[in-house]
Amino acid sequence: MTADPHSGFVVAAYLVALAVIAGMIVATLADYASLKKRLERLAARTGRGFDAGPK
Amino acid sequence: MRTMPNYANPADFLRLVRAAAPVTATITAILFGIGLYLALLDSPPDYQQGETVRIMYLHVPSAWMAMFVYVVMSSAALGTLVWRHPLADATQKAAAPLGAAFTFLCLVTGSLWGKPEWGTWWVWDARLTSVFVLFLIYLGIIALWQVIEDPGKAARLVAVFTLVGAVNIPIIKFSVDWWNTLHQSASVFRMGGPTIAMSMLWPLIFMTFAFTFLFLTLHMLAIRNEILRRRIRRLSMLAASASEAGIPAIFAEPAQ
Amino acid sequence: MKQSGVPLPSALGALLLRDLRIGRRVGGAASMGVLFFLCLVAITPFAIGPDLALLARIGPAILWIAALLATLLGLDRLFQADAEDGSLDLFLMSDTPLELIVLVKCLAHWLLTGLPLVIASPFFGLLLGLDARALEGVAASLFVGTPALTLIGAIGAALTVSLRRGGLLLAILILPLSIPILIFGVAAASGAMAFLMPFLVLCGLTLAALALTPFAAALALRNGLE
Amino acid sequence: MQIEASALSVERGGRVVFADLGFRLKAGEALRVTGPNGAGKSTLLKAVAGLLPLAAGKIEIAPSCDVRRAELCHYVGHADALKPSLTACENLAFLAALLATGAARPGAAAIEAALQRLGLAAVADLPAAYLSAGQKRRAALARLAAVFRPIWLLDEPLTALDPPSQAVILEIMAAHLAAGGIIIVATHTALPIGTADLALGRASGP
Repeated sequence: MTADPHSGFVVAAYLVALAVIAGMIVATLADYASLKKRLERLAARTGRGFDAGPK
Repeated sequence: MRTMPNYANPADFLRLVRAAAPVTATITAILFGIGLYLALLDSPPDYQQGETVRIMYLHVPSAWMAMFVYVVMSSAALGTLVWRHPLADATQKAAAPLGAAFTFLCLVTGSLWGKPEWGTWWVWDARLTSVFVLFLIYLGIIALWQVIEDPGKAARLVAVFTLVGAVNIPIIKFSVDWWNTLHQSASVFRMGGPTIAMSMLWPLIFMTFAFTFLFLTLHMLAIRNEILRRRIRRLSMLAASASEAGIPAIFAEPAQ
Repeated sequence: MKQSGVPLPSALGALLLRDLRIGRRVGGAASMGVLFFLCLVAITPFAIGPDLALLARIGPAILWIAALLATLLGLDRLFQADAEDGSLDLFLMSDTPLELIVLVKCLAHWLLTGLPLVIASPFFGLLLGLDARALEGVAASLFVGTPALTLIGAIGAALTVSLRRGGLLLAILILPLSIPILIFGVAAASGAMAFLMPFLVLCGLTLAALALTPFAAALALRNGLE
Repeated sequence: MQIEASALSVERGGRVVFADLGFRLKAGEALRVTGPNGAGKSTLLKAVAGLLPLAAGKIEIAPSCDVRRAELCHYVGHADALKPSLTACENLAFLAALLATGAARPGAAAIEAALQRLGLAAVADLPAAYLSAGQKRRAALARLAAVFRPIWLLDEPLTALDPPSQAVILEIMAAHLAAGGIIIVATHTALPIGTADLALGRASGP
């Protein structure tokens, strides 16, 4: 990448893209983790084993 | 004898996700690897815009995803209204935040791409403005999801709004274009121009597929989250009514 | 709440905690104010045209009017929700003065609606082509002005608590009262040289609202009981 | 502790709900207010709670103290004062903090004990929206156990409750009376605890 005066904008664009995509991935996985935890706590309380899905 | 897996049934769908998610995730990674390599290293800078054309490889795919996700959401909305299937509800709700994220990415990359030429971060260019209105519609849909407690009712109401939105998007697109030409704004900015050199086409194709597979993977995982969220809500209500009736909640619960 | 025997927060602390919690949970309207603010700002260029030079000149006014409407139209449920489920009666029976309860509810509303507006205004200002200095002016004036809007709006909310469609009436009642705040707010936001004078007057208005409106709102609530 | 109302009359919306009403309750005594719907049972309770202005007459508490009458009373009306998105525990914790008087700030333990007493321990951390009508009613009544106030004003506390829950409520009421408290309860059902009766007929029109 030649030292184009505007290459700063390219870098910024790719950083934003990385942030947004990483944000989406992390949010989805974190949501899954908390849901699984709540589900296990609830399933334990209602006395019913429950397959909360993989991972 | 295991019956044909009926992916409309949430339990079967969870098994599908457990199998398919890793596969699509690796495909996404591979596509991103190739796409980024082509986009950043292996393609020439544009003779006019120079390096900033590389932002196109993010901007155009995310614009395409913004529309694609809305189409997915609209078809899920039809699924909700016509077949009233909880999986369609989950599909619809899972798609909204992802669509909003892609639209936001499209707007930001568009602004970054135009900044060198416009001198400001935002210009009411016809296409960017239409994407901006689409972003407002996405935010409205997410807000509507958050306000209605009962998941079934929420899904049906949001489905109606999504379809109404779908009908209005072309109208908005047309009127924004006309509005833009009416007030012939100072800088008419051509987004990427009609003809793209072959060498620029390949990175664009790979990046677009990479984005699409990223969405498919995240969408599956998000649908699974919605299924679990609904199950938690139902179990909580069962727990409440069970203790009301004074009997411990040990009865089997159909895996609906 | 699972603290071990530690006494609960004071009534006002508990009220603030409760309102913030309700606002953020499903069904809460925390992000509505910002979205309404964004929509108002977004539609203006469609009416005026995409010319950034023109938009930049009237940008502060657009942002202020949008903030004013977003705040007022978000206030009608401030007391109505409590009146409907019976909490309002209990507010009156608490040893904590009603005026302080009104103040805490306004603080909770401002944290959920006003503050996000202030944080978002610089970004939305970009849509109107505002330069950095104008963005600062708008953010500063909104930061000082929106509390006054919430406080004065609370009087309207208290007056219309028992009405079915109180939302619009609240705006009709309170818009005239918020004209001074609007005048000095926009003046501070767009004033190139004279930023300080309107800004200080705006601070004065807000402090006056802080001191007086709780009494008016509490009076309205007490007299509105049926 | 004694509360006395004399020549009481209250108007709502220009209509005289009841006029020239009087009663006197000493510590440990209860008053059952009966009468057809619209006879003013709720209005009387609200008037005693200080939520409604009195058209005529007065309500006095002896020994007189500078605390507002409202701060000495618990009022449980038809509405449960529960926020659907908050859990039963969060709702009660807020109401306890709101209604606690003087230095006696109830701790989290008192909240759990109150929920336990009303049989709501299992659903304490579920959103109130998921609770049944009976559970919501018990959650509303739980504030009686969580925070002490001498005078209880209960508007049909036993409706929507099943017999075992009604027994718990009556137990709590009896305990309050035994501890020297005063209860005014509007209800249609007979109460096993000894109460004076006050029948509100159709008020003679203005």
